[in-house]
Amino acid sequence: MTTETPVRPVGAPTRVRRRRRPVPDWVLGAAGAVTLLVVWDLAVRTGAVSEDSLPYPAAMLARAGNLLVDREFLTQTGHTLWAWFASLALAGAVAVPLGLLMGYFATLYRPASTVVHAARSIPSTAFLPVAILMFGLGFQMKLALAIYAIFWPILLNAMYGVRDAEPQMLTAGRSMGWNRYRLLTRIVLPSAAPAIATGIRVASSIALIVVLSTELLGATTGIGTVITTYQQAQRPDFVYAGILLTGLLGVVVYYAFTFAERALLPWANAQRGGAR
Amino acid sequence: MTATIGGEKSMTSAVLEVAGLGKSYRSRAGDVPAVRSITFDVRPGEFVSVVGPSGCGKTTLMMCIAGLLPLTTGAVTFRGTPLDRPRDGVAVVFQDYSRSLFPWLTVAKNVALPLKDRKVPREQVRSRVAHALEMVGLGHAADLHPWQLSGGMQQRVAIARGLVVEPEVLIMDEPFASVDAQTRTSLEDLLLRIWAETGTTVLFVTHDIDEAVYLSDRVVVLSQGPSVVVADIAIGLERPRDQVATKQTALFGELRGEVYGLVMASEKRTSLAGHTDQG
Amino acid sequence: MTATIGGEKSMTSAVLEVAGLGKSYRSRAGDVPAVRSITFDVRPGEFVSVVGPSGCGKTTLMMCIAGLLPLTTGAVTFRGTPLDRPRDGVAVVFQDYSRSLFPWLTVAKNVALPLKDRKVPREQVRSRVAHALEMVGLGHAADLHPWQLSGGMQQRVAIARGLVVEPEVLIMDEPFASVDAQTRTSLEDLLLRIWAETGTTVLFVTHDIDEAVYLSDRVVVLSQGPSVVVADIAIGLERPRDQVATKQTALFGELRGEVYGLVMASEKRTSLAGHTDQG
Amino acid sequence: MRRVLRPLQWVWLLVVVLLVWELLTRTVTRSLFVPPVSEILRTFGDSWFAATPSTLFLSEEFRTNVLPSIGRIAAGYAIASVAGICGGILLGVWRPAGAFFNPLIRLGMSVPVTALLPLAIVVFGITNSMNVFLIALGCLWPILINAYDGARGIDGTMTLTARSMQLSRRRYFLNVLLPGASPAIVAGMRVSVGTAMVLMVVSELYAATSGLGYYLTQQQRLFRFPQLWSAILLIALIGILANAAFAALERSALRWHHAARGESR
Amino acid sequence: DGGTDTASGPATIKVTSFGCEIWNTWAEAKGVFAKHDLKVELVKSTGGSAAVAAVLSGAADLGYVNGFSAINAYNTGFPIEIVAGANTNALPPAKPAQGVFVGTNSPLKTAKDLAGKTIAVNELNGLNQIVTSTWLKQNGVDVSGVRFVALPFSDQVPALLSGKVDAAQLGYSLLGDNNGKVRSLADPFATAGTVYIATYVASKAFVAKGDTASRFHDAMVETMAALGEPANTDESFALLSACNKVPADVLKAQPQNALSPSVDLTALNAMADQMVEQKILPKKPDLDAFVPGFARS
Ligand SMILES: Nc1ncnc2c1ncn2[C@@H]1O[C@H](COP(=O)(O)OP(=O)(O)OP(=O)(O)O)[C@@H](O)[C@H]1O
Ligand SMILES: Nc1ncnc2c1ncn2[C@@H]1O[C@H](COP(=O)(O)OP(=O)(O)OP(=O)(O)O)[C@@H](O)[C@H]1O
Ligand SMILES: O=C([O-])O
Ligand SMILES: [Mg+2]
Ligand SMILES: [Mg+2]
Repeated sequence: MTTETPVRPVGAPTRVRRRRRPVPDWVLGAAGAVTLLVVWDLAVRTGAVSEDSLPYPAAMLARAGNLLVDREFLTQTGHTLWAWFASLALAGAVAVPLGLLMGYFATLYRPASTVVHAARSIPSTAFLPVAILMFGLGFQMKLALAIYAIFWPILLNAMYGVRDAEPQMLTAGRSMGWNRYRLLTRIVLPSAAPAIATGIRVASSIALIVVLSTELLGATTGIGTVITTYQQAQRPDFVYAGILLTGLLGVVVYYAFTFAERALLPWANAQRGGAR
Repeated sequence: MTATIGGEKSMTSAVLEVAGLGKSYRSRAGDVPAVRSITFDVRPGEFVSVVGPSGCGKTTLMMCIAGLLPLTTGAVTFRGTPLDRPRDGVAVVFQDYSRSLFPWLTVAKNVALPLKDRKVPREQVRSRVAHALEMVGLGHAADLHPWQLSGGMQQRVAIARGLVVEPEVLIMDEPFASVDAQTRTSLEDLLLRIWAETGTTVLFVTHDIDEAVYLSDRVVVLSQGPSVVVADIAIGLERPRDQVATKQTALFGELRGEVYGLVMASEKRTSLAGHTDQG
Repeated sequence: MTATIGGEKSMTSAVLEVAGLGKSYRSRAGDVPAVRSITFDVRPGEFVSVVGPSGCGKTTLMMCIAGLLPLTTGAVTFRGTPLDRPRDGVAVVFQDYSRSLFPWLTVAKNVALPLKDRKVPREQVRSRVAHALEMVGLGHAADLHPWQLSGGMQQRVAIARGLVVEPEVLIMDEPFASVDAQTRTSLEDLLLRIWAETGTTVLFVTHDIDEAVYLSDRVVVLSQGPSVVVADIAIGLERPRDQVATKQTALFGELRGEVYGLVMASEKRTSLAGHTDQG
Repeated sequence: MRRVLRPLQWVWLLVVVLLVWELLTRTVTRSLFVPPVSEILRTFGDSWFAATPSTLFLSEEFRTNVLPSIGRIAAGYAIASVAGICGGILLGVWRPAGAFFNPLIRLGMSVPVTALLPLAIVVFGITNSMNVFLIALGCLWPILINAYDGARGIDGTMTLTARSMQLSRRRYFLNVLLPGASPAIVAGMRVSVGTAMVLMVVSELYAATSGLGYYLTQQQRLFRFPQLWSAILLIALIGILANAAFAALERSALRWHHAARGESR
Repeated sequence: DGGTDTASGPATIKVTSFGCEIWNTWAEAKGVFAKHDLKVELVKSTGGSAAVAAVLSGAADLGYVNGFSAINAYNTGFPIEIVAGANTNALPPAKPAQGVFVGTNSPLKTAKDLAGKTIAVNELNGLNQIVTSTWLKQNGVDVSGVRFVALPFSDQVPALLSGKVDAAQLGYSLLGDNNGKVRSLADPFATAGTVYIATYVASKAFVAKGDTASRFHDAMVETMAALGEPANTDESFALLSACNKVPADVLKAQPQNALSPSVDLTALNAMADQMVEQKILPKKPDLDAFVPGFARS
């Protein structure tokens, strides 16, 4: 290391320098997307896949445009997002403080991790049949399954985040005469924050996928139901337009979280995260 | 050149007295002694270095002196009162800057931390932080985060955090071990300048014998662990010191050789024999 | 004491010739020159150190010489042939042992790695690895993993890995910067011993002027980056050298002062002025 | 005494939770949908096990529904692992390819695999391949992304070291890239164990004639709640076993990683 | 929740729905519900067991449930009653509304050809599987060798056309525009006697409380009678078309199931017998308490 050469954040990719000026990433990415569409088009055109099951990409894109200005579709998107947001908020509000407690108090950590690992081993979908019977096909059922699916990752990340707090920092805090409460709020919480954020980011993707899956498998509102409706109407162009838009929604959510994390927790990149 | 073997006790005007300090760690296998019995004292405004073989208990000793670890035997007194928990007049700077600064706080906020619970008026906090940063030459970096700084700059922030409470005693545990040789040279001179300016007492742990001799009024040499004091050597080099001129003097060479010999002798195995720590 | 400013070219028996080496990095803002024009050569069996201000391009220079980076201008020749890619007779030891050893391989396997694609018979691989480990005093640690070793031991493994290919030139980029002062002293002496035993040519980058003077036959001083050679200083200290005796000689002090002066002068800003990197 | 108490430290809360469940379902809230634990356990024994040594004490139900599910998970997971590891490392070290596929991968991960059930049925029919495909597709993304990050995160000094040693491509892949990326890869594979379980169930809810998901649906249609819960319990046990096996594998295979990071466990 | 007779205004009840049931559309548009002092709120549900759950959990007052699921739930011990019948199978001489479909060019011709084949149904052990199994048995086919596969109705024809299943049992109305690509081997419902394809169930508590349940039954009787009038056919299909967006003439061309608002206990018992025979029920339950007096025919 050099005297005053800035420290490279841990984990930042070290780029291999090349002689030629590289093609920008976004150009390559766009080329990738276009290539997929072309291959897809050819697959349908040559009859490799029947048009009844897979539409032409052009048709799908056109339908995606229609859906984006379709009031019904937007309303259902609202339902999906509301269930997603509510599950995230509720699970986060309970799992984060609980995880902090369980990580901070060694006596709680052991018995609680057994319960958590047992509970998280049950895929939330296994509860779908029971959940439908217990909560019906509406909002509650979606919420229950999504919360079940994301509660554990958030909890575990909060637990691990607390336990990964740097002992040297705690010593530094103690040298300034801080008590347990101050150590918790001033050191443990901020050092766990990146891990918690990772947990919530991961959970946000899981929640969206679970909500959409319950909609596809039975729930009565949301984007998923629009897709099943078009499925029943034998309109694969709309079906795949819907799938494309849900995928894009997921991408948007992912980047929104990544962006928020960078803005709110700028040190997370410099520090080793607690992601698992 | 005066060397008092065993570190005999002298004046009563000591700011810090370490008397028969012993420390064992508890482990499954039983108690493991890290420090056997250490006695020495530090007079106000003195710059004292502690050197000794690797693993001999220097860090343990510093933690005990700072009130961060309970002693097994003996006592540490700070201006006459026992030091059994962290005290206001004592500040600590740790070796690993990347682990002792808080990455979520700016440089200025890191430095302001020790003032937080002391009811210092906000305006005064600001000026003291600014002054501490000025002293270490980081006035311009107040609003950056630690991870935006180089290693040397981060260690200077840690020093500023130690200075901001205007401590009577500044304890530094191998503060320059993780920075490169050139940066270390600058930090050494910076530290000497600040020490001269503030009149703070400094207790300094290092592996580097040149560094210990160059900086100190006295060098305390510890034995292989569980450690005792092997020698307490007064460093009669003139001040202000200079990286080239001081190190070219014959006295420097002699003192350096003496400490080197004591450390090597107290080290039963050389570090080349190598110990492994598995798992 | 002989100092030839500008590093003038001498005998043709050089094992390594660096002629007008220049290197610019491409970046978004345009080309950034790191090394302007460097000329020097290294004779067989010589121990040459390169020192210079931080960021002046020492690492860049070493990478170019090792054939790991393409040059922008100039040429490097190794025994008369251009060195434009890694060659068999040249081995490199990097500064950060924790990053250049593979933690998933045992010590022996780490050391054996460079022999792997060279069609060396298995029996010979085993004996050469054993010999290399013996040389660095780690014969007993063959089956341990790097993370079971202390820092100094890890760096010795890296040196053994450099030696196992029996290189004509061993390039070392600040190999001892990450180990503590005491371990460094031992490693320096170990390196000198091996160098004397094997007759390998060593090209050694360091920040530590004492180290450069203590180890070398010649010290090449670079200017602030984009760098040129400021001075090429012959180190006339007697061999074998000794950590205490050699460093107590007047010549050592003079040479040390001279190199120190050159480095400081070539450094436009002191390292305390500090630059920051945001984002 | 210590030896008895140590495991207790870990499990007492789980036992308390189950007891509370038992008490609540027996007294306060006799839910139609949630039977007492004791009843679930009794049904669990009856449903999955039999007194026939010739079938390894597994019931007919176990052999027709559980074994196929486990087979599908294993196959899907194996395919995802091989494709994800190779693909991820390739994309990680070959920057243009990484950039080329990046948007597609982001989109792919965000599409709920459930939505592709109809397409899978059309392509693969009502076959094991259909379930395996969906499981493999769902598990692919975490492994691929992690292998990609792992390969890109390999220390520059290691890469340079390898280059200076003139390692062959094959050796570079096997001795540097693969082990270097393995902590990240294993993290991805671990996440995928959960995903595989989720998709095993989902892909068997429709268009299957055997499997645990199929069994769950059947029991739901017939309002057989003890059976339904005993299937959920079995799925949980499979999940716990898979996770435990993984943790053990990780502990031995990645010992260097944890030790190098100075972790105690 | 729901089913409360407020002093002013009609009782609001929540009724589960699959989508657009022609009688709901008609009763709403023609004010039949209002006439019986009811305000109906439709709650979507996709399956029989879910509708039963909705009724039991109070998410709905009336569940639209196929007859077999209803019997099954009753047999499980759930406190439910059938308050109205809905559609029953179209028996000869009416045009068959259901079929066991194969591709137009399929070599399969008769029930016998289905031995050992794969047949798609919408749910396992559901109505369609039970009826199809009974039909296969009647034709001497060993049902244990037939593979039934649950597929959503929408996926059945694509699966059939791409050869992933050999046959699919569904209603003509669910074929979409694939009428020309498939042919029916037979209507398995034609020989099944009267089968309650759907019924409305309510919790015992709901039936016991006031007369809302019986008023709903009456509204169904009146509505279904009106729908039976040939004079109303055009109008009813126009209304349905507005709901499900399928052109009215397409709807009209599709064979329809019969409507039976009152429950024939004999037919219900015959259904239970089939379930016992197919080992879905261990033994036949006593169905007497299952249908309150006002709902019987
Ligand atoms: N990959 C790179 N891309 C762009 N610039 C670079 C790159 N590597 C180094 N540089 C720049 O080139 C100059 C020389 O860097 P180099 O690492 O060679 O210096 P150095 O003398 O080894 O420094 P130190 O003493 O700190 O090790 C520096 O200004 C550095 O910022
Ligand atoms: N928390 C602990 N529990 C048990 N033993 C410990 C603990 N901390 C340190 N030790 C042991 O106590 C002895 C002294 O350790 P200490 O870190 O104080 O030495 P040191 O002189 O600071 O070493 P170094 O020069 O490597 O910094 C060592 O043998 C060490 O293994
Ligand atoms: O096991 C999981 O819940 O991911
Ligand atoms: Mg220490
Ligand atoms: Mg360098």
